[in-house]
Amino acid sequence: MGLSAALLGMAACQDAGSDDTTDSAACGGKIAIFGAFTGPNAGLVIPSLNGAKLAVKQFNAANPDCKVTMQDFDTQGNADQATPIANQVAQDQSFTSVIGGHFSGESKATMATYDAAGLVMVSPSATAAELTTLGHKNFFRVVGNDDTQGEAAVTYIKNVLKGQKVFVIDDGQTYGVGIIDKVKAGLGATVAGSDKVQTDQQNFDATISKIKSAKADVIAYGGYTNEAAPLLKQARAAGVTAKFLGFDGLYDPGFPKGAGAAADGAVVTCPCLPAAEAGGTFSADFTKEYGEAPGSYGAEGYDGATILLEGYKAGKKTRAELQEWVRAYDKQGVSKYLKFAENGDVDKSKVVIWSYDITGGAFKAQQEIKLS
Amino acid sequence: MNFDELFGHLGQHTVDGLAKGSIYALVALGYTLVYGVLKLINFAHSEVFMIGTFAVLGVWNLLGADGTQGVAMTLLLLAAGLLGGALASGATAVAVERVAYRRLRQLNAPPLIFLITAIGISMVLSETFGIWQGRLVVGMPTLIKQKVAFTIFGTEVTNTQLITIVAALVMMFALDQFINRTRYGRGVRAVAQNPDAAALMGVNKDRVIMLIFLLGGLLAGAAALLYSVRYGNTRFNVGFLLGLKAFTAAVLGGIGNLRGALLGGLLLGVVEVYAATLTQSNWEDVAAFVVLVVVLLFRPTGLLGESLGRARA
Amino acid sequence: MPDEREVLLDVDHVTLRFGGVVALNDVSFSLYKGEILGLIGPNGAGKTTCFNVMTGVYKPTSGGVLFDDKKITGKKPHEINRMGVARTFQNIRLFPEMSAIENVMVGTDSRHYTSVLGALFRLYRVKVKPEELPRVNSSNGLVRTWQQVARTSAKIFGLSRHTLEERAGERKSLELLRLVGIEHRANELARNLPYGDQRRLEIARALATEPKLLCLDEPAAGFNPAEKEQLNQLIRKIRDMGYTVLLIEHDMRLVMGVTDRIVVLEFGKKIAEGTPAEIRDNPKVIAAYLGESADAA
Amino acid sequence: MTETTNEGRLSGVSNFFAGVGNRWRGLPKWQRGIGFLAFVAFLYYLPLLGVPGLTWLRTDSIEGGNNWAGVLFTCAVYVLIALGLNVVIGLAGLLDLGYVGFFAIGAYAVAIFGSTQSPVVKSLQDKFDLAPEWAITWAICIPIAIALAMISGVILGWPTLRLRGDYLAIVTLGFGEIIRIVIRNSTNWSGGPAGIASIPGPQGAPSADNHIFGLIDAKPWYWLALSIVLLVVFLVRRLENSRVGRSWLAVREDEDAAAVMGVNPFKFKMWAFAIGAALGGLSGFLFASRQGFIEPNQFNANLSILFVAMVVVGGSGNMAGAALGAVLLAYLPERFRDFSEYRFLVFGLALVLVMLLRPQGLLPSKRRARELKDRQEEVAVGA
Repeated sequence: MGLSAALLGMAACQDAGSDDTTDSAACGGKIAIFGAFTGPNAGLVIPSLNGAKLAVKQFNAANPDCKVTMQDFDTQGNADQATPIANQVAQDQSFTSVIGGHFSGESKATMATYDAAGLVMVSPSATAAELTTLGHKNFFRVVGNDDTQGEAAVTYIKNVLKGQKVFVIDDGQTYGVGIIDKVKAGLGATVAGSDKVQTDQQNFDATISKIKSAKADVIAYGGYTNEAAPLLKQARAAGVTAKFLGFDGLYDPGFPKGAGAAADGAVVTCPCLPAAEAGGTFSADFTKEYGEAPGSYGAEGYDGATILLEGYKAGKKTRAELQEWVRAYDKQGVSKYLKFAENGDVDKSKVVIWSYDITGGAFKAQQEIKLS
Repeated sequence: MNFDELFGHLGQHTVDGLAKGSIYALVALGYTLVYGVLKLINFAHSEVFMIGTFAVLGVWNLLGADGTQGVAMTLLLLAAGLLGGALASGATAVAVERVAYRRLRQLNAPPLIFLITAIGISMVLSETFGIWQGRLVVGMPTLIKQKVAFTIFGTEVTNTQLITIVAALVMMFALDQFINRTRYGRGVRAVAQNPDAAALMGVNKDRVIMLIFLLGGLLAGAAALLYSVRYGNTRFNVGFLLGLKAFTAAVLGGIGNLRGALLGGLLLGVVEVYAATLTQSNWEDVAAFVVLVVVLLFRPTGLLGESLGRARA
Repeated sequence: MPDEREVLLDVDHVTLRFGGVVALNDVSFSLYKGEILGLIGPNGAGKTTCFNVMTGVYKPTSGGVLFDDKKITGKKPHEINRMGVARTFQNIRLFPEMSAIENVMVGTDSRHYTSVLGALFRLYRVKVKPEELPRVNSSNGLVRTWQQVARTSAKIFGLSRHTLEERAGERKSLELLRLVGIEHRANELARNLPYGDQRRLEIARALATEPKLLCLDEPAAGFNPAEKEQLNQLIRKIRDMGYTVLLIEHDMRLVMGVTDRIVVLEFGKKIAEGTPAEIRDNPKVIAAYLGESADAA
Repeated sequence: MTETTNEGRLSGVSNFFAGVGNRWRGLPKWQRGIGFLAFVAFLYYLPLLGVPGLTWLRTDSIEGGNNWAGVLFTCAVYVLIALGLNVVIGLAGLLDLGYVGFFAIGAYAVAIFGSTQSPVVKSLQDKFDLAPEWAITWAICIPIAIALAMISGVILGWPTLRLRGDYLAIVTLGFGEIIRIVIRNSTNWSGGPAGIASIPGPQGAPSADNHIFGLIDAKPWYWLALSIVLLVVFLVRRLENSRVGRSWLAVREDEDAAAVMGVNPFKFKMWAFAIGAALGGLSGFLFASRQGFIEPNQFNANLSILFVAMVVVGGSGNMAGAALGAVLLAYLPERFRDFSEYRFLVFGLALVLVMLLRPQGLLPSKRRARELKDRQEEVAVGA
């Protein structure tokens, strides 16, 4: 939906840089959450939104005297559409914290704006390693970044898949390139070949030929469903039997659906916790609330919201106070132990990465990958 | 630049390219037919193709295709898919002509207006499917298990590739014969050459225009079937890139020229596969457009020159 | 006698083939400064093709055309125009959506220097004579003040070349419209002009490019006798103004009446050349025209 | 039946416009001048819009915050684009479907040379041992952006302007895609798919200390863009009413006849292309400076098509029309954000309806409108 991006993209703004006018008497506040709640990759993000909503609902039920509201903003995962939202939220002083972005591009595009407005960002799923190196002090994420996921993938390929000849493919986008570069570096000489596909590509003959020529036994793919599903399907049809490893971008019910039987046996890694492993009653609550198990980043969305909610509970009201609160947070969450490093990344020792395999068109948690 | 890979399996890449190009060629025919007669780029044709793929999918789902059926059932599914796809695409193409273009033709609007209208129609169609079918890739049942049909000089030609190329050639030949040998075809050529004179000679221009939209749509439907068999996926915006390439192919071969569309489509497919092999797959579009520019520099009206009227040449 | 005069245009053994068809076959003739030369021949004899070769639309297969002792074959149409060749079209080709005066101004523009930068920034200033300064004549005080400012600034800084050229072009265009007799229609769109006026406008537009040679392609087509007489006068007037005229025309009375010499083409070949009186009695010409009229009958 | 009534209504609207237009032209020059100044003043006032009855124009979707000035900025940038494309399509009659390429070049010019995070600036810092805050100043990036866009316009135009209209369309479309893909695929100078952040504005790299051209308040940005638009309107008007404008029209109407009358068609087409490219580059430059972050996905082929639609819907050949088209196509989707998922369906439908009911565009240029009318008459006579 480039056109939509184009149309909506360039707007941004504020009217008056008025002072912080939050009512100092009442406890509570307003959270903005933004991400790709519609669009092709919404399947990856909706669980996180639902997780956050669940947290807010539970919080408000438990604390009737400390009302927190959360408003969601759809970006379709598009940097262009995230900026105008950032501008509105930044100048609406009733918003005192932000959950998001869910993708790396939209996070990168809006970071400076939120930073200028002093708003803290807690991201449940933006994983590009670069995000925490840009010098913005307001950005925190409750997931491991692509570097850690890349490392985990390398470990997994070496130890579990026992890949000797690995063929790496990315989709030429920020996310895919970042993670594949890390995998390539980690694997070194076992990388037998590589290719870059592009968004909306339909025919993968050339890529498949390259895979065949490389006699690969493992394919690692960094990217999203729209290209991965047809690629895998065509590769299997062409008789490629190499094991297929994807990353959290493919941890989306649409992927096995799009690839059909070809997806069976494919593995994806994700710095997100399987529902059953989540701490407390989260998984059960989530299932009760939405009628399905929390998919990708459900627990992370819940955690992100919880960090902020506890801040409100502790009487933090201004943007600055909440930012400090998040920086100092140090507590067990449902997805992992939550404590942030100086740059806003979750403490590396606390990062949790799991592998999931696809059988019969559904994801099944396989094992936790320990970072070596 | 991976020359070893390219020349090591040159035959393989060429066959891949030809199979890819066959689908471009079939879609390109739709552009070329309309352009040849109306001098109009029918930008909505990509959506005609897209609707064909969804029709094929719908028909298969209706008949319960799951990839495990026997030979007879497979043939039936293919036939039903062809029928469904061609009918849906043909009907869409004709409807687009009726709704969007006829009135503009009556107003004798300049070409730019047609272009914007076509873009609007194209948006309406693809957005409708985006809302209805979701924006994620939709898998289709695998009808024909891909197998190596035969091997020549170490080049493996798979059954689906063979079907695609042969079917495309057959349809191309049939269309060529239709345009050049039949009474209807004569009408098309007459209108293409000189619409006013043709009208004076008693050719019903509106009928002819309807006919070419229908023909283009039918071929797009056939392309949709081949696409579905070979790739087994579709999406609401599947037509955009493919349509763009098909149009490029039509211009490359000489727009308005049926054989040009074939040549352009095949050439484009091969160029893309070669380029993707030599470098990486995300350069193939650049290669396609660069070839287009270079060809137009030396042959400003495409490889075979334009003219539906003189398709015989 | 003709040899003493200066040759303006020299068509030298020009041959033009389209595929297998020979449109012009070894045609040669010369045109002298200040004369009116008629180019006649039956339909399809190659007259307009000959024009097209002279104005750069076609490139001859062999042979060449010299204009003012310079080779013009192979040059682009606009370059040939700048060298001093202007023409009208048999099937009128005005710019239909531009007004009459704008059409003529496109012609005057070919002698102007202002281009994009000049029009945009107008930095190239030219001193102007006092009588050419902008006038102060409005009764409205506000406008008057503005006019005064404009006049003072023109006095001090001069006017831009763009402005001067626009004015000169406008003035000259009006003069030419007056010459051809359609001054009163200056602001009408070309496409709305009556047929005869469109033909006249074409002549004005061609003259606006300040040609040394004016080529008229059947300017009298579709005219009634009175209009033809006017045209006759106009062509003479144009010649008297110092232009050389090459005239393609079907109407024998007009051609015989107005031209100094005539060249006759048939089937792409020159079959005769001479004064109107000589041509009238030339048996080949008579045969060609009789043949044609016999066909036509 | 409904169709006729719609048509009737629309032609009523157009009669209204025509009436207003005629009356306007009938006014004395000085009154028109004052009217124009008042309109300009209103445009400058627009971001503060609070007049009761007009506030529904604003696009505030949440309480307390708004992006009204931001939307206005978008509109202004789109108007700039439409003005540039109008020179190419409306005046010179060249169908350019790759205009986004120039937009991208302008945007990337300021990103690549002006951002401290761009690979090019970084390597320059390394090479010449400069401070990590060093980058080329915003103001110097302006001529760089315009010049780069213009040069690429000439490079594209040189071989392709000899082609006929429809071929030009596909070649330019390809050009736009090539620019985007090359930027996306090359990481060593363009930042690749990750894009480039920290693009400077008039006050330097984006930071919370930029009080005028900051990240949040868009009003100064809008005023800047509006001023540039007015300047461009003034300059393009100068071109229109000069030898150049006449030559463009002549070439558009009858290229061969124009050539025989001494107009060098190639030269003037090239100028149209270069001017269009320069304006595209300038608007891309503004867009990127305001945005602070750009990535290649923002510059895909759909955008080019949207640009052409702006010009054609508004009225090709007429600056006011093209500007109106740009404002509408930038503003309406923002105003009706609530349609969300259906927005582009509605947008497509609107495009089709406008074209079917009012093919000459909303504010047609006088010339174009007459041409269309006459053609209709021709058909009526022929039938």
